[in-house]
Amino acid sequence: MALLEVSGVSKRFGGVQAVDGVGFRVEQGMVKAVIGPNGAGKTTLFNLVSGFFAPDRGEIRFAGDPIQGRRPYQVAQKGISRTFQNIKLFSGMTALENVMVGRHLRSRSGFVSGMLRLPWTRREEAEVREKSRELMAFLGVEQLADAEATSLAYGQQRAVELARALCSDPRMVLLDEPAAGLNMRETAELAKLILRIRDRGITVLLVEHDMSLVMGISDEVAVLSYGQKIADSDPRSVQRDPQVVKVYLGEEEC
Amino acid sequence: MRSVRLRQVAVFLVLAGALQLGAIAVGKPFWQTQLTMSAYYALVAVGLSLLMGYAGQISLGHAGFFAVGGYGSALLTTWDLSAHKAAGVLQALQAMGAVVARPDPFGGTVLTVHPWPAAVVAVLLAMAAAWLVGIPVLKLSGHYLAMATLGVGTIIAAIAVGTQALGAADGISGVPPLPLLLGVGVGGATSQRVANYWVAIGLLAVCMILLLNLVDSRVGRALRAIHGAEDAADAMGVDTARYKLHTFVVSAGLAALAGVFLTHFNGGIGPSEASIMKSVKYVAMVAVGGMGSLWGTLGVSLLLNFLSLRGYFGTLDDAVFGAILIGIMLFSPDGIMSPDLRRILVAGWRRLRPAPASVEKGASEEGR
Amino acid sequence: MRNPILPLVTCLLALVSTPARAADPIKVGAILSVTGPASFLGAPESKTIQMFAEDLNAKGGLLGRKVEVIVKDSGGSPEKALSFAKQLIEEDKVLAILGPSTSGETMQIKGLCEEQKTLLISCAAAEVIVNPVAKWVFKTPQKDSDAVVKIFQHMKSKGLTKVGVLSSNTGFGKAGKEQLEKLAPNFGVQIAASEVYDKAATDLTAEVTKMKGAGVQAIVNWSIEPAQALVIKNARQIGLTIPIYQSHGFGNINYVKAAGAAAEGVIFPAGRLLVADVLSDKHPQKQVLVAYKKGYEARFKEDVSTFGGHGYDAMLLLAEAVKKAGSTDKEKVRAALEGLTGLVGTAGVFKMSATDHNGLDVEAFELLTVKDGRFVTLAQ
Amino acid sequence: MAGELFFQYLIAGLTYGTIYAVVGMGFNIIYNATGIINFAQGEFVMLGGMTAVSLHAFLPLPLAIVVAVLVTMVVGALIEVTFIRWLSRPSVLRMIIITIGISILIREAALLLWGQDVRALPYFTGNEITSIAVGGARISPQVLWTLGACAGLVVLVTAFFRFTMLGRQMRACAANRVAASLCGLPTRNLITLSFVLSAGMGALAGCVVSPITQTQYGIGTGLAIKGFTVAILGGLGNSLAAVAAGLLLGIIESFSVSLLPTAFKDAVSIAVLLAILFARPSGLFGARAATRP
Repeated sequence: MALLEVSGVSKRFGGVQAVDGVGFRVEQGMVKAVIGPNGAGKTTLFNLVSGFFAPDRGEIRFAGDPIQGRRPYQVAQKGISRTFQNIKLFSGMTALENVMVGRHLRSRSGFVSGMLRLPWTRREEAEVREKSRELMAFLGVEQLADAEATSLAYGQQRAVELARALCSDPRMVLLDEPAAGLNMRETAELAKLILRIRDRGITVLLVEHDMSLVMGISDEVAVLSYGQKIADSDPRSVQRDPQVVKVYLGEEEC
Repeated sequence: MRSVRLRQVAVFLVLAGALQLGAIAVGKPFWQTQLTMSAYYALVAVGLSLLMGYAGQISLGHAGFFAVGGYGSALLTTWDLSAHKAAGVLQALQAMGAVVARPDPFGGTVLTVHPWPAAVVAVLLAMAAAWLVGIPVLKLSGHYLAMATLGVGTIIAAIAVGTQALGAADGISGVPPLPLLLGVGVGGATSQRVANYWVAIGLLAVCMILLLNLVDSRVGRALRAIHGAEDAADAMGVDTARYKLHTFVVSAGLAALAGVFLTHFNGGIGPSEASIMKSVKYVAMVAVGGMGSLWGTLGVSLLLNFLSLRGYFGTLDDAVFGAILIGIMLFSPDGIMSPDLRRILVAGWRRLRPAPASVEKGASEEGR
Repeated sequence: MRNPILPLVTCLLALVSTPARAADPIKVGAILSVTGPASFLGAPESKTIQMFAEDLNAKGGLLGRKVEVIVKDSGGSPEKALSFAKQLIEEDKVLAILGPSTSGETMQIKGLCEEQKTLLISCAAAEVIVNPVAKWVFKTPQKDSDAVVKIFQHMKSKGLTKVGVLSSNTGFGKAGKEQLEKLAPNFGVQIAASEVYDKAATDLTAEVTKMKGAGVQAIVNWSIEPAQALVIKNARQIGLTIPIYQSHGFGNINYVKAAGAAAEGVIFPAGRLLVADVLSDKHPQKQVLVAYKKGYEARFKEDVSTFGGHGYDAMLLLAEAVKKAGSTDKEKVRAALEGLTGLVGTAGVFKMSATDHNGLDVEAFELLTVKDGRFVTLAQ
Repeated sequence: MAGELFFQYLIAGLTYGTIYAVVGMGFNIIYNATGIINFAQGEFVMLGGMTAVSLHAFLPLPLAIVVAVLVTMVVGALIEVTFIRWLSRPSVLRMIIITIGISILIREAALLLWGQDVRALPYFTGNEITSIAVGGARISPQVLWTLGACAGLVVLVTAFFRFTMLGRQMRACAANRVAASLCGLPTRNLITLSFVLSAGMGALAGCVVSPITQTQYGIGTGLAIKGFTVAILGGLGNSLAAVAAGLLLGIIESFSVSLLPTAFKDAVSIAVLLAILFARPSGLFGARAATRP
C-alpha cells in the first residue's frame, strides 16, 4: 500500500484551474519528484498535500487515512514535514532554536510544565537540544547554532530549514525547490544529501526545476503541465516521453 | 541558560531591597505604598508583554480582565449573604471555611465569602471569559484583533459602570484584606506597609520566573515561532490558534491576579480601572518597555506608574505620559531595551568618564 | 537574553533623587479632579480653595501660622485619590483633607481617613458619604434628599404624579436616583421610567424619546455633568413641553448657556450663590455670597458656580473649626467642627452635629428657575 | 412601538450615526494613504469645534467655520511633518502608539488653551428649541445640517478620489507606495495631504455637530473609539462602507435604548457589531485593501 496516495485532486483559484484531477502515488522509502514549467501547479499541489489549501475535489491519503482539508499542523502530526520555496525561518530566534521548533511534535511540555521547569521538562529540553544539534551536524551547519537565523547566508538558511524539517523524525519530507539559487557544486552536494536522507528511511517528495538534480536521484518522476499530470514513471522513460519533450521543447539539454 | 534567569531575578530582588532601604534612608518610607501599587500594575503589563511581545497578539481590553479579577473578588468578599443564612449550601460552605462571618466597618457582622476562594473564583472567571472571548477573537489579526479586544474592554467597562450590584459609578469599597501567613494581610493597614511591599515584589518576582521559564521552553519557542512566521510554525506542527488562545488566557489570568491583589490592597475598586484609556496605557508601557522584553516592560511600568501615582506631574500627568510615548516610539522603536538605545547610553557614559585611550570596540550586536 | 540590568538601574535611580519638603505652616491637603472627566468640579474648587487660603494668609493665617494648601490632581480616578490620600496623611501629615470632587473617589478614601483619624471634608454630594455617619468624614454640598424633597414638594403643588427620571452614570447621578426612588411614594409620585445615561454622551434624543413614550408629566434630570444640557435641548427639540426639573448639579451658568433657549423655565433647587445679587440685604448669606462671587469673578475672569462654592465651604468649615478649637490637634479640631452651628457658607447655614456631618437642611435650598438666560428665584 | 416613536428613534440613530460615520471616514482616508490607524482623528473633530467657537466671538459663523477648518488642516499637516514623515517603514503597533501619544498631547494642549468649560457653536438655523416635524417625529434643524454636511462630505471625498488627478495619485500611493514613487509621484507630500484632508474633514464635522453634542477638550477620545469601530466594521479602507457602518451603529444604539436600559447602550452596540465581525472578519462590506499588511 503506497505511503502517499493522491487521487483526482483539483483546485481552482477564481478563474485559474491551478490543479486539475491530478493523481499519483509515492511508495515508502522512495524519492519522488514532481517537475513542470512555471505555473504548472507544482507548488499548489505541494500546498494541497501539506494542508495550506483544501482541494475542491479529490482525495489525499497518507498511510491509509485521508488528510485533505486538514490544517497544516494536523498534516505535520501525521508525519509529513516540509520546507518552503521562499525560506521561512523564524526571525528573532537563533538557528538552533529554529531547528528545535521542528522537534515540537516529538516533545510535549506544555504551559504549566514549561513555567515550572519540572525535572522531566528539563530532560526533554536537553534531548530536543541534543537531537537538533545532531541534525545540524548531519547537514554540516552545527557551527551556526547560535547565530541569528535570518541573518545567515542563503545556502546556510536552506540547510537550517531542512534540518528543522527533519527534526520531527517525519516519515515523509516535502522539499519545495531545494536547489533554487544553488550553483552546480552545491546542487551536487544537495543530491548526495537527499540520498542520505532517504537512507535514513525518510520518503522524499521533491518539487524542482533543476533537471540534473531530479534525473540523478529520483526513483519516479511525475510531470505536470497546466495543472494536469502528463507523465509519471522512472526518470529514463519520462525523458523520452514525447509529450514531456513537447512541453519542455528546447529546454532539455541531454 | 537557567542560571542567567535566576541571576536576573536575584538582581531584581536586590534592587527592590535597595530601593526600599533608599526610600527609608531618605525619610520617605511611604514610597513603598506607591511602589506596591506600581508592582501590581507592572504584573498586568508583564502579562500583556507575553501576549504582545511573544505571541504577537495585541489586546486593547486588558484593563477589562484586571477589572473582572478585581470586581470578582470585591463583590464576593463584600456581598452580605446573611440574608439567606439558612440555605444548606451556605452552611456547607461555611463549614468548609469558604464563607466566613466577619465584623463590617459599621459594627454589624457580615457573612461573606472568604477572600482566598473569592480570589480563586475571580481569576478563574477572568480566564474563562478570556477563553470564551479568545476563541472567535484570535481568528482575527492586526487591526481587527485590536478592535475586538477594544470591544470586549468596552463591554466589561459598561457592565462595571452600569450594574447596581457592582456599585455603579462608585464601585465597591470596604473590601477586607487578603490574609496571608503569620497575620500579614494584603491590605491598606499602614503597619503592614513593609510586608505588603515584599508581597507585591515577591508576587512579581515569582511571575517573572514563571514567564522567563515559559519563554525559554518549548511553548515559548512555539510562541516566538508564531510571531516570526505563523504559517511555517503551523507546518512544524504548532497548533497556532490553540497556543495564541492559551497565551491570551494566561495573560488575562495574570491581569486578573493583579486586579485581585490590588483591590485588596486598596480596599476597593472603581469603574475607572476598566476604562479603555487604562488598557491603552498598559499597551503603551509594553511597547515603550520593548516588545519582546519582559524586564524592559517591568522597569518602565514600575517607573511610570510610580511617578503618576505620586502625582509628580500634577495636572500634566497625561501630557507627560503622551510625550514619553511619542519620544520612545520615535527615537527607539524597539523600546528602551533596544540595542541602539543602549549603545547611545554606553557611548554617553563612556564620554562622561575620562576614557582610557582604548580603541572604541565595534558593537557586535545587530539590532533586531 | 540581552542584559536588562542597565536600563532597570537607570529607571530605579530616577526615583530616589527627589527633594524633601519644609514643614512649619499648617498643612492642609486637597484632592480635586482638576483635569479629567470631572474637571468642571475640581477646577473651580481648586481655584476657590487657593484663593481662600491666600486671603486667609494675607489676614495673618490661622492661630498666627500660615496655611499651606497642597492640591493634588486626581483626574477623577479613585486609585490616584487613594494614593494621594496616603501621601498627604503619612508624609505631609496634613491636618485635614479637602475634597475629593466626586463621590466615587470619596468612598474609596473614606475608610483610610477613618483609620488614620484624619479629617475628610468632601466636596462630593452623595448622601452615602455621611450616612451612616463616619466619625472623621464630613461633606459640604447639600443633601440629595433635601433637594429631592424640594422638587417633590413643588411637583405635588402642581399636581404632577407621573414622572420620568434621567440620571448620569456617576456617583452624583446614582445617589440622586436612589433618593428619588426612595422618597417618591411619600409625595404620591410614581416614577414611570428611569434611565441612566453616559456622562460623556454626545446626544440623548433616544433617551428623551423613551420618556415621551412613557407618557410622563414631568422629567427629573439628575446630573452634575455638562451632558445634562443635552437632555433639556433634546426634550424640547422632540416637542416635549412638560416641565423639566434639574438637580442642584445644574448650578453653573455655563449649563444654561449650553442649553440656550431650551433652559427657559427649567426648575431646580440650589444654594443662593447663583442669585446672590438679587437676595434681600437682610438675608444672612448675602454678605458672604457677594464677597465670594466678586472675589472669584474678578480674579479668575469666569462665572462662579456652586461647585466652587463647595470648596469655599470646606475651607471655611476647617478655618472656623481650627479657630474654635484654638489648636491644630486633630481630635480637638474634629470635635470643634462637629460642634459648629450657625456658620454661614455658600451652600447654606451649617449646623453640624454628631449625627449630621453635613449640617444643611431643606432650608439650604431655594427653588430657582431660568429666565432670559439668567438664574432667578422661582416665585412660589 | 408607535410609528411616530419608531421614526423618532430612527432619526436619533441617524444623528449619532452620521457623527460616527464622518470620524470613521477620517480614519479611512489616512489609512488608505498610509496604512496608519490615526487615533488622533477624534482630536481633529474637537479642534475644529473649539477653534470655531473661539473665532465665532469676532467672526460671523460661516467665516469662523471656514477658518477653523483651515487651522485644523494646518495642525494636521504639522503633526504629519513633525511626527510621522521621517519614520522609515513604521510597524502597525508603533504607529498606533504614536498616534495615541499625539491624541493625548493635543487633548492636554486644548485643556491648557481653552480650559475645561463646555462650549458650543450656536444652531445654524433657529436655536435650541426650534424643531421641525419630519414624518411624525420632531427634530432640530441642526440634524438636517449634520446629515447634509456628512452626505456632502461623502460625495466630495468619493468624487475627489475617483475623478481628480490628485485623488488618483493618492489612491496609487495607497495601493503601492514604492510603485507610486517610481512613477514620480511625490509620495511624501501625498501622505501629508491625506492628513490635511482628514483633519479638514474632522474639523468640519466638529463644527457641524458642535451645537448638538457641545464641544469640550475631552470629547476626542470617545469619538476616536467610535470612529475606529466604524472604520473596522465597515471594512478598513472602504470609506462608503464606513458611512454605512456608522449609520448602522447609530441606529443599533438608538433602538437598543428603546428596549434595554440606556446604561448598556455601548455594550449592546459593540456586542452586536463584534458578532458581525466574527462572522465576516474582513468587515461588513469587505475591506477594500484586504491585502494591506
